[in-house]
Amino acid sequence: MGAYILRRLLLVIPTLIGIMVVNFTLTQFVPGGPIEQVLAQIQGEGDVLRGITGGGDGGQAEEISGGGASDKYVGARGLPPEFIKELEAQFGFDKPPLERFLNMMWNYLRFDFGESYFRSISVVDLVIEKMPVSISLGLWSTLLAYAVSIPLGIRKAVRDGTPFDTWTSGAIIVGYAIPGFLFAVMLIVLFAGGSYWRIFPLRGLTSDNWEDLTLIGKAIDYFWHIALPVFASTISGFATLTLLTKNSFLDEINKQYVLTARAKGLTEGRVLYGHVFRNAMLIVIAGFPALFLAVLFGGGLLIEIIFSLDGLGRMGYEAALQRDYPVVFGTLYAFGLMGLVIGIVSDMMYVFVDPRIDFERRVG
Amino acid sequence: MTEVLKVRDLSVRFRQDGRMIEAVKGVSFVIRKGETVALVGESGSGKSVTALSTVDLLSGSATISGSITYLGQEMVGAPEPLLRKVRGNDISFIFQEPMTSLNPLHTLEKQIGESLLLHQGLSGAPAEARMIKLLDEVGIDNPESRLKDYPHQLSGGQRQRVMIAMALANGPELLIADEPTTALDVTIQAQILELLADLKRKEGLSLLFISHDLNIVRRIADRVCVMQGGEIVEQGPVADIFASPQHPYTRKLLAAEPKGRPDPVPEGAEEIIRTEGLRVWFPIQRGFLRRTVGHVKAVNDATISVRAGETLGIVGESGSGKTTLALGIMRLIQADGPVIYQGRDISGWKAGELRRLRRDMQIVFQDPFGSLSPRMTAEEIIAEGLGVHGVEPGRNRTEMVAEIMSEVGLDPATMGRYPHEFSGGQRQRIAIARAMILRPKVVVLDEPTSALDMTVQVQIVELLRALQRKYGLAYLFISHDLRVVRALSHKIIVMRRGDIVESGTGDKIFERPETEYTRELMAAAFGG
Amino acid sequence: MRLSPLNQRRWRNFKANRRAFWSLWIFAALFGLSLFAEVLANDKPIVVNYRGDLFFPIYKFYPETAFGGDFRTEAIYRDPEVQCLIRTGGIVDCFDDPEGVMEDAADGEFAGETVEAGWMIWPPVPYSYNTINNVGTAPSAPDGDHWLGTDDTTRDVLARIIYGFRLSILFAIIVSVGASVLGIMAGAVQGYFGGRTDLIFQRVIEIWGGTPSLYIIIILFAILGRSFWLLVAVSILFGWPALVGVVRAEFLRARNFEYVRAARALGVPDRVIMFRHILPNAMVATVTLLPFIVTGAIGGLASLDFLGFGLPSSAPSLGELSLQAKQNLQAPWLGFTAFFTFAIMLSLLVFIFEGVRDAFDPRKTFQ
Amino acid sequence: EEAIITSHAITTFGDAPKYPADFKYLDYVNPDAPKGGEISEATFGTFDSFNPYTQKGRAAALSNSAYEEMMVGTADEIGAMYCLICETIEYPEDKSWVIFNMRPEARFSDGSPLTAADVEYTYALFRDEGLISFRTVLAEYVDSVEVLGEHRIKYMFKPESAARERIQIAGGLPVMSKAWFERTGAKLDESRMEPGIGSGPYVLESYDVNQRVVYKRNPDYWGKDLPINIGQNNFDRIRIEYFGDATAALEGLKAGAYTFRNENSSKNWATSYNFPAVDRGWLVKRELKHGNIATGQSFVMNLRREKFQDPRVREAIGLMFNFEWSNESLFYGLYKRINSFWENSELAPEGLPSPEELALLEPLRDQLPAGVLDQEPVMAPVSGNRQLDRKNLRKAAALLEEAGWIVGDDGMRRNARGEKLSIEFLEDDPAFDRVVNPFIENLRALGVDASLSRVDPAQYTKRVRSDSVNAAASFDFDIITDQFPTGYEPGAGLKQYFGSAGLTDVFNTMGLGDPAVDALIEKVITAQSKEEMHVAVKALDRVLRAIRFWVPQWFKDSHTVAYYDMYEHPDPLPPYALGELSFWWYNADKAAALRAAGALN
Ligand SMILES: Nc1ncnc2c1ncn2[C@@H]1O[C@H](COP(=O)(O)OP(=O)(O)OP(=O)(O)O)[C@@H](O)[C@H]1O
Ligand SMILES: Nc1ncnc2c1ncn2[C@@H]1O[C@H](COP(=O)(O)OP(=O)(O)OP(=O)(O)O)[C@@H](O)[C@H]1O
Ligand SMILES: [Mg+2]
Ligand SMILES: [Mg+2]
Repeated sequence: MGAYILRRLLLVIPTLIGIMVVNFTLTQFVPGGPIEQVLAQIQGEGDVLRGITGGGDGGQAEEISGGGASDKYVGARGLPPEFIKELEAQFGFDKPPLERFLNMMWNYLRFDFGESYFRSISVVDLVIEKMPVSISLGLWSTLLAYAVSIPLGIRKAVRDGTPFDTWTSGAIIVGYAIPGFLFAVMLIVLFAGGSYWRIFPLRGLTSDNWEDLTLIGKAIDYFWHIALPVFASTISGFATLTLLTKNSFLDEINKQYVLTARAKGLTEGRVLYGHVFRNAMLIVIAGFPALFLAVLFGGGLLIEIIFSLDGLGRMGYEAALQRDYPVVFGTLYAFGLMGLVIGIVSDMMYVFVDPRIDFERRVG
Repeated sequence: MTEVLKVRDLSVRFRQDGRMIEAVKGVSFVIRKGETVALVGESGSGKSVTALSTVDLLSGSATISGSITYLGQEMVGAPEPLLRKVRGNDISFIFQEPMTSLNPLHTLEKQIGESLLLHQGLSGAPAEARMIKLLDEVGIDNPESRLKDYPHQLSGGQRQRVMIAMALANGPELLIADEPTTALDVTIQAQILELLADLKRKEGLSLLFISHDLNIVRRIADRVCVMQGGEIVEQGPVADIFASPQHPYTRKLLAAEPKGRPDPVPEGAEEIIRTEGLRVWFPIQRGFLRRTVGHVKAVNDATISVRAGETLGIVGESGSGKTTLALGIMRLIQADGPVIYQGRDISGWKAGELRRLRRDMQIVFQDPFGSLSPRMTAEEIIAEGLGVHGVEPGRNRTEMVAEIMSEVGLDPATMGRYPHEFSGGQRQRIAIARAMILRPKVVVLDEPTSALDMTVQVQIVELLRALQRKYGLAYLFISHDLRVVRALSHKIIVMRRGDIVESGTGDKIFERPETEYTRELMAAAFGG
Repeated sequence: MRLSPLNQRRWRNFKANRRAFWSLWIFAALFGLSLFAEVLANDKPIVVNYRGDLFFPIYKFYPETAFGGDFRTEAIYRDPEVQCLIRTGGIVDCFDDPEGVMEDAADGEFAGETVEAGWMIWPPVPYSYNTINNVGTAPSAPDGDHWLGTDDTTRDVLARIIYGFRLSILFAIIVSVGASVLGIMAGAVQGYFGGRTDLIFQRVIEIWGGTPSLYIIIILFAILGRSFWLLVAVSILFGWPALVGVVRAEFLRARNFEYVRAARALGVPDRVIMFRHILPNAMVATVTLLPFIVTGAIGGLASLDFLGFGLPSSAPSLGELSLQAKQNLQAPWLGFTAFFTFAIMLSLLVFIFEGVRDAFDPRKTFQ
Repeated sequence: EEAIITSHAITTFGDAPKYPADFKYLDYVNPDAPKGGEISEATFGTFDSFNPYTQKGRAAALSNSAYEEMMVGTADEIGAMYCLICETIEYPEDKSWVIFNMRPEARFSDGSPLTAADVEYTYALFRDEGLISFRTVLAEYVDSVEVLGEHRIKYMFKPESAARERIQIAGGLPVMSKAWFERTGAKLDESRMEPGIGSGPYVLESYDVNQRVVYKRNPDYWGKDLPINIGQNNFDRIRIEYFGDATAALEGLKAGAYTFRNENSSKNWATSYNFPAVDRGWLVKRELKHGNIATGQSFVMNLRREKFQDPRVREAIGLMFNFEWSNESLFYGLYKRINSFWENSELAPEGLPSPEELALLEPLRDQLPAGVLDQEPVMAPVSGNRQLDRKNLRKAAALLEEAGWIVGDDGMRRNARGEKLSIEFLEDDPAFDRVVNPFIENLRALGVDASLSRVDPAQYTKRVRSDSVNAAASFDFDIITDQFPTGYEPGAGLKQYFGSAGLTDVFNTMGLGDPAVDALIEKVITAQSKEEMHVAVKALDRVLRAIRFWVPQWFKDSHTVAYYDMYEHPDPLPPYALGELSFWWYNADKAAALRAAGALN
């Protein structure tokens, strides 16, 4: 086992390189690059999230200007070709791709992820800046999903076929069927807007007076803020997890060893949680790290936008569309690494859950 | 004397694929305090079902009618809390199939400790001490080192003993033991029976004892109920029943005994399989990283040889490595050392090459339940090999399945059932049928008759002999039941702690055992 | 083809779960109906009788000139002018005052001459998914003409749902069958064989998983153009790893089971062991997740539409509908329609697969 | 010795500025406007910088408000700039240089005096590290800068630059504190979270990243009593709230999270203002007319493509866009049609060409499209209220037949070579889908194989600009939506937008290279007086419209604002600005009433 772990850890390196090679190659073919994005920005466009945030209908954009005085002049002047050359140099595109790639990998090996093309901030700082939102959303929604789904799933398995089973199925299906972003918007309109109840805040993770609050006050304030986003991002998560739990339990619940446990006089709860649980939960438990990672880094885009939260989902999507390659590659590398390690952890988890499992080759 | 358990007019019906199956029909009996009642009868006659229904442990597809009272309390339809109080504490259970009855993901410590904690509130060091004592009592070597083991690391007999230890942990009023000694060698068997007798004497333990081993029944039971086809056809004091059986079935049962000796091996029969110094060591792994800290030397240097038409009996104490040796020969686990099959060393062969051999090499596993795919019907299971290795020309699968099923004494009408819808003995026969339908050249039979009543045992032994005679099959026959071994084996090896301590012809081993160990074994089996 | 006795037993079990059984029928009926979307909802009549000749505009192209009009482009059957031409057998006055002429000609005579009255048989929903309507302001609320209202481009929501249902279901079924087959096979092979196969395969999946699908989509769209099949391919390519993890875990566990060893001892080939012995027992995850993979595929298409990387916006997509719902909270019928479509579809699928699970569960019994 | 002009203001054509040197206050302000209160607005997205003068990072809203320029314009006059930091300017007739005589009392917000050295330093900053737009302009116009005294600075201009705008360009440069830059080591081309020091009326009070920025009025603002500032900068605080999502932002208004909203969605304007605060009269919803030139937003056809070279094809396509229907069905009737590139201004021509215009047009007679000389300017086609207008359809069909695009057996049009008439609309903004799709349906009814492709912004930009590496990939589109912001005093920019010199330029979207247009642009640029320029612009507009390379879209001629009923504004408003942050003011009594009613928290 030790050898296996070591082997897996060593394999992380070629895998990471593989990921980077594939992605780097891909980006060579993506139409439009950072230079185009700069040009679009200079023309007052290039807000890549515009399509999602909604808003104006092309009548006339009448927003408060970001402040940059660019619109004043550029409308009337052009972009000299030298400028584009200069940009290319700035982004390093004047060098051949292979050299760029090797440079990048060398830097990454030393965990130097460089700076965003569009912001004077290092990729690491950028990610750290977005972490609180993502962790809050990811952690609490995962926990909430598990905390509700597992007991519910078990109960449904025990009461398979009863009205309870039917109506809870209905409820979670409804939860799953509501498009998450629609639900989020509805929550805002109902509970945070000015038309119905103003119970929850519209945006953000904390209140203005966060600094002045007591510890308990801070906790309350924090949960008050994330209640709606977490709820909105979890609502669809109950369904799969609950049904997975239920079905895994149904499969185990009639096995002989359960009979043994019953014959010992254990309470139903002990039988279910003490005996069946571990047998049934291999998939569910083992899936936890991966799920958490997914929620953390992928799931949040729309929720983040709707609740005006600034997290990794939004950053990642924006970076991808802006062709902000240092951010794209940097996060890919960092999260790729994390994902690989988590992959190993989750495999170890299998063994922990079920000691019979091993990863060796099987012969006939 | 108080009536501990009183069963009146018990009927159990199963719903199976839309039909109703009446497994138990109007059974009535009584167990008084300190009394041992034995349930004997043909395989599939409803013994296990009757036992399970006492504390309502049957699956959802069963409907129970009649009345079962424990110390005057009605158990049929009793509320769950009452049942829970009674289960494990007052009435405890030893299930027929120990292999599948332990939670595969809990260590022994956890499984036994749980009962202790639940009904006695025992935990920590006292609990551990008690566990070690229990395991020791049921004859497990080195109980301290075994506590952290998982069930899959134990041999069949060891698992059965863990079951027994678990059932005895709380000093129950009534013990329901469903074939508790099938996987145990005679010495351990004697030790267990002694333990039970002791409990009965000292603590007034009542016992519902289900067994097909009439010798044991005669030894320990006060009264006997004989079941056939879901009914109790006869019951009464042991002595009476054994002395003057009334019912024809009882008579038949008592008369049945595997007899005779194997046919002599034809001259010049070719050697089918041979091993030289075969070795199987299991690593002992500890800690999260699962470092290997030592080895369980399950098989050490085993050299055997079997010719066509010959039966090699393998006997030895429980946990001595019989199953492991068999699996090693079959190349089903990693083993070191050459395995020569018809002159070819197959130890280095790839899976694909081996597969072609499999048609000729079959095995009947010790744990029949575990070895049957739960989601396949009996028909599919039995016919599977046909699908792989081809049907005999001109015959159809279902026909062949039906034929072999009746040969092993199963009703072909039940071929549409899933494994869990059979009784223990029936499952064992499915496993035998599955191996035999292929007409292999060599068959490993790992305790193939442990769950079979005498009449069926006789039938199976006859069948095996007939096949051997007809097709020149070679058998590796593993059993604790020395009578059957005797009846079938040409040669016998005796194993102990991974080593072959003695080998020779059947006559030699049975009549002139050389080692002390073998002598003890024989004494325990035939002496009592 | 005869079902094997086991499969017959499974089918009986499935039928015994009434909810699943009915869900299957309803689903099949809905899907079957949606296959005829063109006849259910279309802005062309099913049959036209013009001057005694029969025309079938849904299946065939007819220029307006075929009905006495003046355009050689396809007749716009919803235009009053064209309707007038057809109903009156091609009276030229139709161009000036179609309503008036039709009214006038209703009695079979117009300007003293008998009219060769024609007729049209319209589909129950006389709009197609891309028909632009004149409804005042869009989105317009449900009314007698538009039973589920119109969307923010004045297209009939019901028509879009009918077409969208078909599109989504087809998409989802192809994608989930493709992705599941791939995913299950990959997971099974990895879990069953373990060792180097597992190590290498896993790395490949990890590398694949680290590839941003967005870029692939952008690249492929740029090269090949947006199309249904491209999205199908992309969705399968990115969808299959979802199942690999769980299937692999189940196989890793199940390969240690005694019955697998027994099958091996029988000489059953690996692939049969994998798919006949292990898979049915390791099917929990698959069967549970399948309805979600199916709806997930629809949802995935929806979010691609949402982000602007999905089907063209004229295509009838449920994703586009929910996006519109979000942007038009004042038009709740959009949201409700999207939601109910999703909910019904998902419920049916979940119930069906519950039945499938039951059918494969040997211990399941029915009262 | 040339005549040196000394003035308090500058106008493009040397006309007298509207306000004389001794004006008391601007006409459109309320000189007695009370100071105080807070105004708050919402904006989208996030911010991560307080340096608005770099492409890197997203500057916080109004982060340039701390800085002042030497001269400022007003909201009721075009082309005039008045001294703010300077007291007077001196310049020769030919505008080859300018001297700013700065006010000695000018101070930065930290109290330090604002001197010529700061101006010079800022100039150098912008020249070397400034945004590309600044750098280009400065390099084109300014030759050198010379400090003449502590409060006196001189810009020398390059002789080849356009004289008309030179002084405005120098005067429009913000002024920053040299001392601050030197102290902090900050760079102009890097984003930073520190606001820096300016001399403006507002300073940053606080911010909460990605949630809000708050500016407060600097009570010690040096210029608060200057005539040009009288009645301006009335609010004590300006708060900008950030939202990620449009719906959430609107909810913010409803909940009173901010108090002033300039609505940019016609749908919201028509349907969403029916919430409690409106019903109770707490929130005022108002349309205020403005005089801004329309943006020239339009579908633009790529003339580089062969199929669009035939004006009949272009006209036919234009006929199929039904603005009237779109406006009614999709925009709730809020928009007006654009007809001219100078729509909503006096620069848009009307009727037949005037003699002055004819004078410019006649010499180009041969090169002009038909009808420019003797017809009214081309107007966008009008459709009936049915989405697909049969009349226009018939007309368009006829045009296409004439152009050789004949309907085949499948209802699609093909040319003699059998090629389909395929048109791809390229968009990157989903908001346009609902407009384009009906247009496409109409085109398809016409037998044109039209389709819509939506791509992501970077790809969009790539496809609509020239590609130096792969010429074939340059301007790879049929029709896109673009804007032509022309301005009241159009200058060299016209060349970029419409001139053949700008053929490879992103701004010359349609790839227009037309000698007549070039000639007229020259006339506009070199016009010596406002009148002359107006005539030239009108003539140019007629020609551009007659080429029909665009299908003009729509514009809104009013501000649609909603605000809590505690703000007041001068009536009438000046034409060129809404000015809610500067010359609107706060009514404390109304605010108190609102607060008492619970409308605000
Ligand atoms: N779940 C079930 N569904 C249908 N039939 C069943 C089920 N369980 C048991 N049976 C049938 O009930 C009968 C009695 O089974 P039981 O297990 O009690 O037999 P048994 O007497 O214990 O036999 P053995 O000695 O072989 O263990 C058998 O014929 C068996 O096939
Ligand atoms: N997977 C395993 N890991 C570790 N130890 C094992 C494993 N399998 C078996 N053993 C040990 O190997 C020894 C031999 O086991 P085996 O199953 O061969 O015994 P057996 O002779 O068949 O006994 P029984 O008669 O009880 O079935 C036992 O002590 C058992 O605990
Ligand atoms: Mg039994
Ligand atoms: Mg064994």
